Amino acid sequence: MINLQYLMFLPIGIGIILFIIPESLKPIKGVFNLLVSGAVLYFSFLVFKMNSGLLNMECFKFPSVSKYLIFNVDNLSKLIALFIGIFGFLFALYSLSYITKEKAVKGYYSYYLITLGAAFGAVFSDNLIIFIFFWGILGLTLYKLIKGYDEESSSAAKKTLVLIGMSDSVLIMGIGILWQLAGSCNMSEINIATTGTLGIIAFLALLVGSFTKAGAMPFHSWVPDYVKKAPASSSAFLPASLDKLLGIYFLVRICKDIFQLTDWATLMLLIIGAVTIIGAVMMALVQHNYKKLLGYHAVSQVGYMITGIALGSPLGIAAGMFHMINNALYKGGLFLTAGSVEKRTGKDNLDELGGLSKMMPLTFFAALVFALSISGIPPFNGFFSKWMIYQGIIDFGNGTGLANKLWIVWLTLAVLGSALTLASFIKLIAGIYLGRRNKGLEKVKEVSFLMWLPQIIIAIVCIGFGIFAAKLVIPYLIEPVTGKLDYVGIWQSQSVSILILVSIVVGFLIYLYGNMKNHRVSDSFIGGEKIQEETNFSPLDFYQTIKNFKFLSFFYKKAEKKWFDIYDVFKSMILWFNKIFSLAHNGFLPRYVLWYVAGLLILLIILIF
Amino acid sequence: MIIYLLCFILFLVGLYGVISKRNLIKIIISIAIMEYSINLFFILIGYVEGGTAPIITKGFENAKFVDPLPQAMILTSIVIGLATTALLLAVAIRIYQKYGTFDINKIKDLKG
Amino acid sequence: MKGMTFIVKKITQIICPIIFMFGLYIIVHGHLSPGGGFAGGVIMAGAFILQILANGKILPKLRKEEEGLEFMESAAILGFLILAGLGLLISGGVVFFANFLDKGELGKLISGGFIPIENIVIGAEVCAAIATIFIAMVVYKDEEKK
Amino acid sequence: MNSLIPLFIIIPLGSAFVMVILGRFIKNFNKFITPIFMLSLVYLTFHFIINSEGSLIYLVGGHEPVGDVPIAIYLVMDGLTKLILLVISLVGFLAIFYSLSYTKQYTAERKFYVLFSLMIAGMNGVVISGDIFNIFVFLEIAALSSYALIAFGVEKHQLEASFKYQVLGGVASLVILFAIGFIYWNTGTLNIADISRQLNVNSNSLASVGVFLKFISVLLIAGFGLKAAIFPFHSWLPDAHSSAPSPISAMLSGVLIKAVGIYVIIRLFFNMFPLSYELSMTITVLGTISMIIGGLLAIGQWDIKRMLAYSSISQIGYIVLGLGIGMLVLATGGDKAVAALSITGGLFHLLNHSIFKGLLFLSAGAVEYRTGTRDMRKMGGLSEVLPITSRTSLIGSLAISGIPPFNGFFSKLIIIIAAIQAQYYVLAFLAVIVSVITIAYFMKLQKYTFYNNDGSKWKDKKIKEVPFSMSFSMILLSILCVILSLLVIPEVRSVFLQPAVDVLINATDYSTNILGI
Repeated sequence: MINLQYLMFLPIGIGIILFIIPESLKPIKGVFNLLVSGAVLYFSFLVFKMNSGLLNMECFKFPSVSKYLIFNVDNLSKLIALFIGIFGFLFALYSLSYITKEKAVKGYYSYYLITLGAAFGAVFSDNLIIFIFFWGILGLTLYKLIKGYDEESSSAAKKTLVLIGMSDSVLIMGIGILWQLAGSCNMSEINIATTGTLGIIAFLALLVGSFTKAGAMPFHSWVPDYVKKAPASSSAFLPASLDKLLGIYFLVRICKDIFQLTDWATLMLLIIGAVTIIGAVMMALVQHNYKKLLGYHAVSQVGYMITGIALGSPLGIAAGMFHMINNALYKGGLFLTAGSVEKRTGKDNLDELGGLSKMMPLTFFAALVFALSISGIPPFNGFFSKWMIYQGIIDFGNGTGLANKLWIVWLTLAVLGSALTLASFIKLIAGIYLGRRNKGLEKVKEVSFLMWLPQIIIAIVCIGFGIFAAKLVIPYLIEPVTGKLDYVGIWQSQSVSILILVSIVVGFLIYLYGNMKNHRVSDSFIGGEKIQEETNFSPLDFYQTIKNFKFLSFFYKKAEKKWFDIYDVFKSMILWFNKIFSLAHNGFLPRYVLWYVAGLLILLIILIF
Repeated sequence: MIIYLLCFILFLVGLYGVISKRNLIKIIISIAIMEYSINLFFILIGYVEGGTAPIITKGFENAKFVDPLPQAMILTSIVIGLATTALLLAVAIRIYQKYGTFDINKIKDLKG
Repeated sequence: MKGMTFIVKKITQIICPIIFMFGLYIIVHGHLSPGGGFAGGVIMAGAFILQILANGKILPKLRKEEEGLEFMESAAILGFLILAGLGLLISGGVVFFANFLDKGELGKLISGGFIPIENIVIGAEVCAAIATIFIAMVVYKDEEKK
Repeated sequence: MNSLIPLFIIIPLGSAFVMVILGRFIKNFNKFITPIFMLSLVYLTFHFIINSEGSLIYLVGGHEPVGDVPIAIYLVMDGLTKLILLVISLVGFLAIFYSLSYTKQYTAERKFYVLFSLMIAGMNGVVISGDIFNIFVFLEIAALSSYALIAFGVEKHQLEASFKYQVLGGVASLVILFAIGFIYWNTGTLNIADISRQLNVNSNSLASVGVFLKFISVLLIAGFGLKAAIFPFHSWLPDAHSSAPSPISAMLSGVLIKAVGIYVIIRLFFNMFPLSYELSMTITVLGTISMIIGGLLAIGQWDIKRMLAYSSISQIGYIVLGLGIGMLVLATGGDKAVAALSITGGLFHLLNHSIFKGLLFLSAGAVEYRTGTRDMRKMGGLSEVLPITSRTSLIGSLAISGIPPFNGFFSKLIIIIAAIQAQYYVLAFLAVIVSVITIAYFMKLQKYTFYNNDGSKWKDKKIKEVPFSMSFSMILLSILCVILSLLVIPEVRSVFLQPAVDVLINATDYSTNILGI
């Protein structure tokens, strides 16, 4: 019990105290941050070892508040909390040397710690009111972890908080309806069907909350904008890892505990999942800003998790959750590598980068591992979770509902999404690390120890999770939540890994053997001319054609006009209303008096006659 | 009854003035007219058929008095009206200084 | 601004004290007959205003006058509050606006407890207030000319 | 009888006139005395909140009722009164403390404090008086001083705004007076408790005929609705509140429209009139419309204070929505617990709104004080040069947008949940939409005022943080924004909010409590 309290209130308390320390003492704050997040990691291990059950916290002298302070420590929340602790620590380590720039966010470490505490609060709280309280604080810290130093970044911050705040408001409504329907607002006591108007509204409202946090379509549009301008550690910490963990955690709670999914709900979730996978990855393909590209991938991967959880079977949910953990790992890692690249080069456009692999070998290695993981290449972890999702979909096809009959559609789209992910990551890796070095990049060095260490740790975890998925990871982490899993297919990850390793070694030997013979090295013959800069094709140009493809270009043009951005759609609608009402207020006093009299008369007429 | 109606019509006259007149001073006068109509209304509701002024003097201790309360209220409301009108006029004069006109059509900088 | 003609000035000179006295009469008899502080105060202020209208305005003097009137007004209101507060004190700290004076005999000038005193205070206040408003507007108008 | 009750009127009224006399001779006397008396009012309010229970009555002049007829002027101190008094004195104190530096720009600085005290006296009078005509008189005192305060800078727009407000306010006052005349005509009394008894007990008299009641109610809604800036009577507010000096804007938006508008409406419609479904529905619908229209109008504004002013309309709509749903539930004989929840939400939001809207106006004033403009397009990057102002303003914005852990979140939560529990789902949905719009325009305010560029423009101009008295008020208000969220805890709520809610829930007990019959 006491561990749980430490977990929530220690970071929040220290975070508030850190406000007092002046900004000039940033390194000290960073060390504090690291110590606290280390302690939190320790406590999250302790909590992970705890027995499951509902805990009721005493709140000083207020018995009526204690009634609400119920914390649900079950396998799901323990799992999520453990990973929050891990990520909190790793990113704190990374921040230590990353957050020194001029444009660093004010109060970064305070908000970092408050985020950490609030995330634990949201994960463990059983009462929906307490949950929404912590959930909302996460939106606030998300807003404060980006600095509005120019037009674009302030717009991103604004957009983020508006969308998150929107989801919170809708969530409040959903919680209100749930309370009304179930007579209780403890998640562990609620279990209702998604039938009836109210039930459906409540279900949708809760979904909005979870989707916006996780960044699923159509509420995704804050993610790419946010990650483009935020410090990379903020992006890695919140949109890439914690928000995914929490959003999907809540989705699992919704689908598994709070509601019983009916056919249409499953179908809807699957459609959203598929659209998110494909739509976001298509957007990612044409990005030139690598942070924004990663942002769209952060959206795209949510689609897999939603698909997995929507299946409703233990296998599907396990797949969704495993993918969530994997995604948090490699996406967080990718943002860290992106941050490293940005810190060393100061550029965030793929066109201006290239050939960094020699100068930043460790970062390159980590980025490569993450890119292969996210693209679902065996034996990395991304492959295993995607494979589980495919298994789940195939298994799902045995059912009788409409969604079940369409299983082949979901499967195709999921596989297609995976292929497109690979395509766009080839672009990223090639654009940043391989290819010809652009001007002005000669003096780039590897990042400092504190920055590459977290990247490498995460990369090793990614590999480890991939290799030992079936043997260790799933049984210890996921199966306590979902129960024993039956796989439809067979995947021996260790033996496959060994095979792959052997093939890599053999390939390397062949490469060495080839290099041992002393070849004559000369420029390729191109008609006697010298190699020009222009003849060296950038890998990025291949992707231009996608944009011009006839069918797709229509969508891309619309996307550029922000037709698919729910934020901009509503913004223009509301501004239109605003214009009309503004015209009515023309400052002419007699008109105002007339309104007064007219209002009076209308009220009289309505009420009396 | 007819007198109440007349009183109400006076109120409407004032309201019409506020809505239709463009001159600040005329608007102020219209408000004053509305005020007087309300004052009149108060006096009327306090009236008792055949009543005398509500002043207790010798020999009139138990006479039939009109209701004194509305008169007290009227007195207060007249004072308030005085203050309102004075302030309105003061502001109107100042507006004239700044805008150079009494025309409400031209005094609409604040809008939207 | 110059004043009006000699005739007007002279008549004002004669009539003003009478108006002033009438105002006073109304104030003092406020508890016995229609009228009272407000009506009497307005009449008294009328006497002032008449003077200014007839004799013209000398701005510096008027400004001084305005300050004095402002003072008188506030003092009168304070007096009113103090009277009310005295009721509070005398009734043993319980009743605000307690009529603590002897109510006297019905119909006599000195009767009605502290009502006549309040009336006088109100009269002073209203007289000062209305004169202030008038002078303020006159001063405004002049400022505008400058 | 508690002899301290009239002090709420005596202290500000007396100080106002003492200031006129002594302020002339003693330099800075007004600046010195006003915060002190406001502080004493805060103390008195807390004294009553903590030490007294139920309704306290004070008969001015000590005239005991003759038979059943109350002849004295009643001053009533019950839960609702205490809550509003708390709002007035708290925000009033901080606003006046803020003014100490702010008013240095005016030549007639002394008179500012006099008018301010008069406004406080008027508002206290409205809240404390148990007599409908005295409510009118005090309302006029408060309104007149606010008219004068709006025009205090004697600038072009201030005068225009003041004039518009005066004309509309004058018409509304007359409508109120008209209604009071009708009430007196038909019930023969002005005491709210007595009127309530007449309307409830003598149910076959002319006074309780439906048409008559509705007529009076509509007049009163129109009259006090204008003071509270409910749609369609809101048109004066954006002009007046944006043009006034900033501490006055804070008082007007934060306190005045509640003390003389919302308070009177709820007092009359809960405690005086028998609750009826149609009227409750009317009030709720008006509240909802003004909530939406205010939000939609605010989002397009570029004048920082004008945006805040429109936001006040929207938030007033929220408050009215909460209270109106409570009224509806009570009128239809629904569950009292739901009505209590809804009214709690409304009153809680009222308290919160006064705090954060006061804070926001003060912050906007600080920005204007230093930069000399109110146009957001000319600002940007101010967080670099005005760190305190930018933080307090951010806290205010987050609080009003309903982001935890600030107070606005909880009141919004309670209102929405209450609307759902009362099964007004559409209203709950609209409240959600408006809360989204609220977030949107406050984020716009934050973006364009404090961020958006690196602030080098202001650094070149050597802009400094505002003086102590201004930043002190803002910091205190932003701390209150956090502390007030503790009111969601039932034990704390039972001290501050619950008495007020009880007064409104047990609507018909009011007259028996006051008259003792």
